[in-house]
Amino acid sequence: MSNDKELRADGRAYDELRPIKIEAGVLKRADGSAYLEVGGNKILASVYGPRESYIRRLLKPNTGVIRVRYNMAPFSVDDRKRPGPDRRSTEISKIAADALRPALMLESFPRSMVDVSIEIIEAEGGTRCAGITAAAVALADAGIPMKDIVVGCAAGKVNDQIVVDLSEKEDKEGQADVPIAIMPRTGEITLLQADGNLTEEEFEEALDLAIEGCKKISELQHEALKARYSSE
Amino acid sequence: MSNDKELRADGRAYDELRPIKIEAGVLKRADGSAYLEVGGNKILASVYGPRESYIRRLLKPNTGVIRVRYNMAPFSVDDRKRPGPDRRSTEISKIAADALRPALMLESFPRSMVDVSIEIIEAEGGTRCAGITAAAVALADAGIPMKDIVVGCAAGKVNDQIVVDLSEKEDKEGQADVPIAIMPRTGEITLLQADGNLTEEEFEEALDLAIEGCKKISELQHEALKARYSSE
Amino acid sequence: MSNDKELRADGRAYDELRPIKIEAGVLKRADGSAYLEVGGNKILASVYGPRESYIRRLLKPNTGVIRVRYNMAPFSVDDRKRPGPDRRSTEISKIAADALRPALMLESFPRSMVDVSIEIIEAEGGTRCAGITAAAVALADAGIPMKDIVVGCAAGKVNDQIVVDLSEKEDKEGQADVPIAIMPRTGEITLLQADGNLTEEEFEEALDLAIEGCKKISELQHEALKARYSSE
Amino acid sequence: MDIVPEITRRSITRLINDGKRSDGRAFDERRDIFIEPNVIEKAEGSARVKLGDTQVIVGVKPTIGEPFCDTPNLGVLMTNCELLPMAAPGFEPGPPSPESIELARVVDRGIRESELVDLEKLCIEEGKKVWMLFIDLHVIDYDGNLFDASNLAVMAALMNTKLPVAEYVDDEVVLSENETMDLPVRDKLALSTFVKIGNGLVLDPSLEEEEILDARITIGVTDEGNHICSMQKGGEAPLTRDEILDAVHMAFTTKDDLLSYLD
Amino acid sequence: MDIVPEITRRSITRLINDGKRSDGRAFDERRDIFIEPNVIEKAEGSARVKLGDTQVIVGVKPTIGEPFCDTPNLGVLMTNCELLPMAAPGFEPGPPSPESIELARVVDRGIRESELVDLEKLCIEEGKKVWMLFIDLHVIDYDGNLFDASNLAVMAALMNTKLPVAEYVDDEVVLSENETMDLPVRDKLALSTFVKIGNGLVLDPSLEEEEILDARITIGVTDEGNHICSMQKGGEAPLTRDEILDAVHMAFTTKDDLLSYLD
Amino acid sequence: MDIVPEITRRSITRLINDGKRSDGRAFDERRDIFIEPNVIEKAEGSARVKLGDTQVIVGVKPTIGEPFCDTPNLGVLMTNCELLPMAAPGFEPGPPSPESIELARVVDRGIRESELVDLEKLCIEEGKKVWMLFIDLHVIDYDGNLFDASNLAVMAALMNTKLPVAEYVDDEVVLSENETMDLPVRDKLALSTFVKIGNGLVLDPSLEEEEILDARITIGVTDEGNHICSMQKGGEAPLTRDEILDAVHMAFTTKDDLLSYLD
Repeated sequence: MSNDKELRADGRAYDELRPIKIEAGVLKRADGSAYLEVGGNKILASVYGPRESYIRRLLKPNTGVIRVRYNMAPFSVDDRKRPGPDRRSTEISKIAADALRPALMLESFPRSMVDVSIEIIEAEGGTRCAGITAAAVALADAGIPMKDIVVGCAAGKVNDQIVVDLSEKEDKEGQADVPIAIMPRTGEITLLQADGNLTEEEFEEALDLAIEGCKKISELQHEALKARYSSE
Repeated sequence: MSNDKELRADGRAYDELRPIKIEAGVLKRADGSAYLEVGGNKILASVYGPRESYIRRLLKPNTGVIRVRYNMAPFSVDDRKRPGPDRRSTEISKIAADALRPALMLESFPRSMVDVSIEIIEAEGGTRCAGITAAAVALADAGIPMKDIVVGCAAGKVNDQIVVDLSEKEDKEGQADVPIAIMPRTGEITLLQADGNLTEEEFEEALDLAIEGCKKISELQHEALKARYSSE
Repeated sequence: MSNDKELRADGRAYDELRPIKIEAGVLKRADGSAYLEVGGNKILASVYGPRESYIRRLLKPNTGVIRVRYNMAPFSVDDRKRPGPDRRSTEISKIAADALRPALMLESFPRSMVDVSIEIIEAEGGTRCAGITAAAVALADAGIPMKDIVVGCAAGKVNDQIVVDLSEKEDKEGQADVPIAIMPRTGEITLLQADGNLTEEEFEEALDLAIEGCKKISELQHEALKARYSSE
Repeated sequence: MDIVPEITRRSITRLINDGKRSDGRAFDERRDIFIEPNVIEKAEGSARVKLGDTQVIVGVKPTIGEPFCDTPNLGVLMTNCELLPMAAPGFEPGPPSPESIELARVVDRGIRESELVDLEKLCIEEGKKVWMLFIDLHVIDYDGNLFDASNLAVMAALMNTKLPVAEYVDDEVVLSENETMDLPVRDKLALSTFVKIGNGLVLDPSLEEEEILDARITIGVTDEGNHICSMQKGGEAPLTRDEILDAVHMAFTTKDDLLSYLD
Repeated sequence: MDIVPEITRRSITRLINDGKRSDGRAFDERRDIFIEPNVIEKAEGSARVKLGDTQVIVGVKPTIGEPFCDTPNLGVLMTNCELLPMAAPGFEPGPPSPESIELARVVDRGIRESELVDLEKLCIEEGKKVWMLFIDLHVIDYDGNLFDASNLAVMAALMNTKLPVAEYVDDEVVLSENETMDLPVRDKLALSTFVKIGNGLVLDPSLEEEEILDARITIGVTDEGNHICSMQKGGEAPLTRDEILDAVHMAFTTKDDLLSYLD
Repeated sequence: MDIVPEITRRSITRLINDGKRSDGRAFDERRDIFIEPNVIEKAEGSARVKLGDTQVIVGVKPTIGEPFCDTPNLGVLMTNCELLPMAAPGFEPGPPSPESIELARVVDRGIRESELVDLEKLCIEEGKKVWMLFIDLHVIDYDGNLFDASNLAVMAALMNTKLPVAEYVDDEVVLSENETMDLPVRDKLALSTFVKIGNGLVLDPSLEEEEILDARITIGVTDEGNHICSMQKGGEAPLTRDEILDAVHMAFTTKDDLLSYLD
């Protein structure tokens, strides 16, 4: 079925990712940081911690916790976005924390907090997956103990075709979007959403395509971290 | 003077209450709860506590405290109400706490809090009195030690007549409204407001009529609690 | 250069202050207070402390801290101002605290707070300087240990002339405004802002004129405090 | 609020049970009243009131807006209250406390229910434009009984409020530059607050009395109308029917004296 | 949320690993469902739903507004959710929590992506006026699985929603006083939530199960369309590809039974 | 902010009293400056600035709105600043802190008082429609001296801002789809921040220096105008008259070098 797929509006094949660039260690103050570009997206991620927090009710006696703040810059989209959290960013912050958490080994840091910021400097479709991908690199850059480096990618349906890594235009005009994140070593899924219109079979196809996309991006994460270590 | 009073717009006599239905123990999670319908009002009340609270400044070293939250559902009124507290509900929450407090025996619960919620699911005039009535049943259902079960009812002036338990229409078109709450055993008054236009004599008449109304409703509270205990 | 200056729109000479009235100890509850009128400005200042505060993160282990709240009454300006802090008042509160702090000797009050309120009852140009002047009197009235009584005054450029203590009209139509505060004993400057358009020479002239203005107002502060002590 | 030593509570209560108040006043006697009208030049109406050492400033600012759908020919009054941090050690900056909201709403209900302002005369063009008045209550020194002090200040401010004469011409409101009209105030409201301490009901509680009150009752009575138009009970203790009727009666008998300060 | 004794966690997990649930249900079995439509007379649409002891009330209120620039011929739906303090000991009053926002957005996405409301029929005059519907979700008793309970209540409320017939005449909207139209609902959405505990994936988690969940997955499937239209994973543990596909399959097989409650 | 070991404070102060800075710079020497213009394709103007390791991104987004009543023929600038939690361990999410508001207002006053943007050219139709520009300052790495870094980024962003050509036709604004105009920037502002440590006044403080500053002074000087147009003192210590005049003088002498980075 996927043998005779057509090229997409931007010339990509159905299973072709947009160009990606990842750089680790781009900020001075943060304990860890990363910069990621994919298509027209420009994303910064930072990590502070594990550290104490004055928000005691968030802490846990037997493990460290992760807090994620996903935020879009006012100038990151066509119509200026009002600063501060909205309902969308609150939801994404919550599921991004769930997506990153399974890879972290925070048991040795009880009553401490790892603060992750995902800052969307410019948005062009797929910011939540790209943000999680960047945040995972920043977590590694910060030296947080992890069993894997989480990576995110979406697949979806555009013009009745299942394709990977939707652009902003494809996301807007397409029929479905399935953003996921995985732990690439085991292939286990840590983030999964879907919206649109998919048959059971189409969903399975999309899921597998997104997993493949994640695996490709995972390699770029590791290269960015290698470059960071070798530059030190 | 009250011998030749006319029937009201909805056919009630001057001293006739709207139909009332009270049920205790309607929620699973809450420590105590009650559901009340009077006229077109639909009201839920719940109680949690006595329990600890992280809002330390509200607690007292020598007694338990009560906190009341009166809230109207967005769909409870003709024009959708914006969610969250407004000035009116903040004031009613405050005076409802004052109205319920005198009956509570919280001396054995220092540094603890009793949380009462009054949720107006549908509003049709007289929600504060009905809410207090429901909350008192929920407090009893929660087993909070009380010397009496507070009960609320309003009287007012409509078409120059003093009448009990104003409907929404009477409240809007009427000349005065006097909502009260009492502890029925002693007849002492724990809530009193008035607005409108009353002579000294009319006020006295309204006060007495409201007290009579309270006493009738008090019986229904006790029946509801009896039904609750026997069903257990 | 300043010998042949013209009289200003309100008839004042370039170095002439508006009429000022200062009174210390005007409120009962506050630990210290002052009332100040200058031109059409009417300003109240109050002081509470040094005292404990539940906002622990503001306190310091080795010294007392000062917190200032500058606020304009809704009715203090031509178009009603919405109650509550805005960006302008937040900034003025911050720099007013910096302006008053150097004179305070709070080392003997660790982990305590001095709360200063500057309430603009009516505004007619130069409220930040006048507010600081009033607050310093209130601090003295409260008996806070101080090495000096801070005093504020502005100078500016109007019709190409450097003048002292701009009125509201001059501030609006003028070319520059330089509000300052000093510790009069040493002449050191604790507040300095500027906006408008000044050459290096004009700035120096304005600075010196504002310093002179401060010194004149300083005398009135001392008189107000003397009157307060003698009345006790 | 503040914690009062038990000994103060006892001594004040004992005095009241003996028919005396700690400051020597009779049960139905108010503290000294001082009213300074027109204190804010930039406000269209204003007053400062001292009731004992309690001080309140009120400013009235008008604006032009659209009437509510269900009252197209009536002007609008909005009452707002700030318990300034300067007024008492326990008043914190921030969003209005329940106490501040209750105060504003009780004062507001008094004005509204007494219909003392003729809102029809604040209509500029029916269904289009009306005067909207912001009544801002600024509490600067809290020494007890904010209700009565605030109401007095609002009365005084409304009585000296002047609005520019407004005309509706070609779908726009034109304001006269020199002609003004007095705010149409056609009645006055006397607000009287009593607290119950021990066996006594005392008028115009001082701070000391408020800090130990069992119950509080505030009663609004109109001057011309001679009617009760608002009432509010507060405090954690109940009141008997007869205590309430006594308070109501005292509100009527002390009304004229109170309102004489507004002449 | 609440802390669950380790012993409860172990016993529930052991049961599930043995193919059993603590309340005796099959893995793909829901709790009792009770739907009461039209519970709020003042709302244009409403329903109360009990799913086990979880209770949700939904009210639908319409208003007339301007369409968004990019969809000038479509009505607007807005979904809001209140996790009322009465519903659970840990629900605090205040601004909506992330949990409450997630719930509202997942329910909202289901309605929106399934296109079950024909938004074109909510257009009164293209580019000028459209119906805007507030769908308010009131959670009153939280005993597990708010997603499915809320979606059911929204479905039931939308299906009984009636709007006044609206006409656009001379730049104004005129509402008929007696004629109404049914909300154009052209499909239904089945929302199915599973949690993973131990080795098992169970449908419609009870509170007890939710409190110890490793991972959660919610799947929205349309009735007519027979399509997946929304999905949301939650929880701090991952899911395998096969677990997800199993859950999706169960969402399809249990759909008809769930939606039969809406007939 | 952070607490600095007393020993660091002493050693930095001792160095400065000896005429040296810990990073070897001269007292009137800035750190390395790097400006990357046009970093955000979706913004009409943008720049990223590194000043030492301090990093700021600025984006300019225009919208069309109504002018203020008292300036019917002038466009509007609005400056907003976010001290992002990523920029420093002490920056918390939430409403803007006083520090963030001060930064935004000082930068804003510089632009406004220097009149470097010709606001009249942002008028589309007098009294009806004007361009409103949001200038959003995003602080992503805080290593000292946010004032000067932010101002540089704003200058660079304004200088590359392009607006669509706008016409006012039949009561509506029509935007050209391909024609743009440069934002009318007619001057440049050099903002110079000094801190006093010990006996010295040093330009462009590093984080280390800011953490132990006694007093801070920021001075804005226009390029063409060669005028002082803004000034802001900070910090808990006073400055003498002569220190201020020295700082002002240094602001003039170092201006050209600073502004050369904008060419």
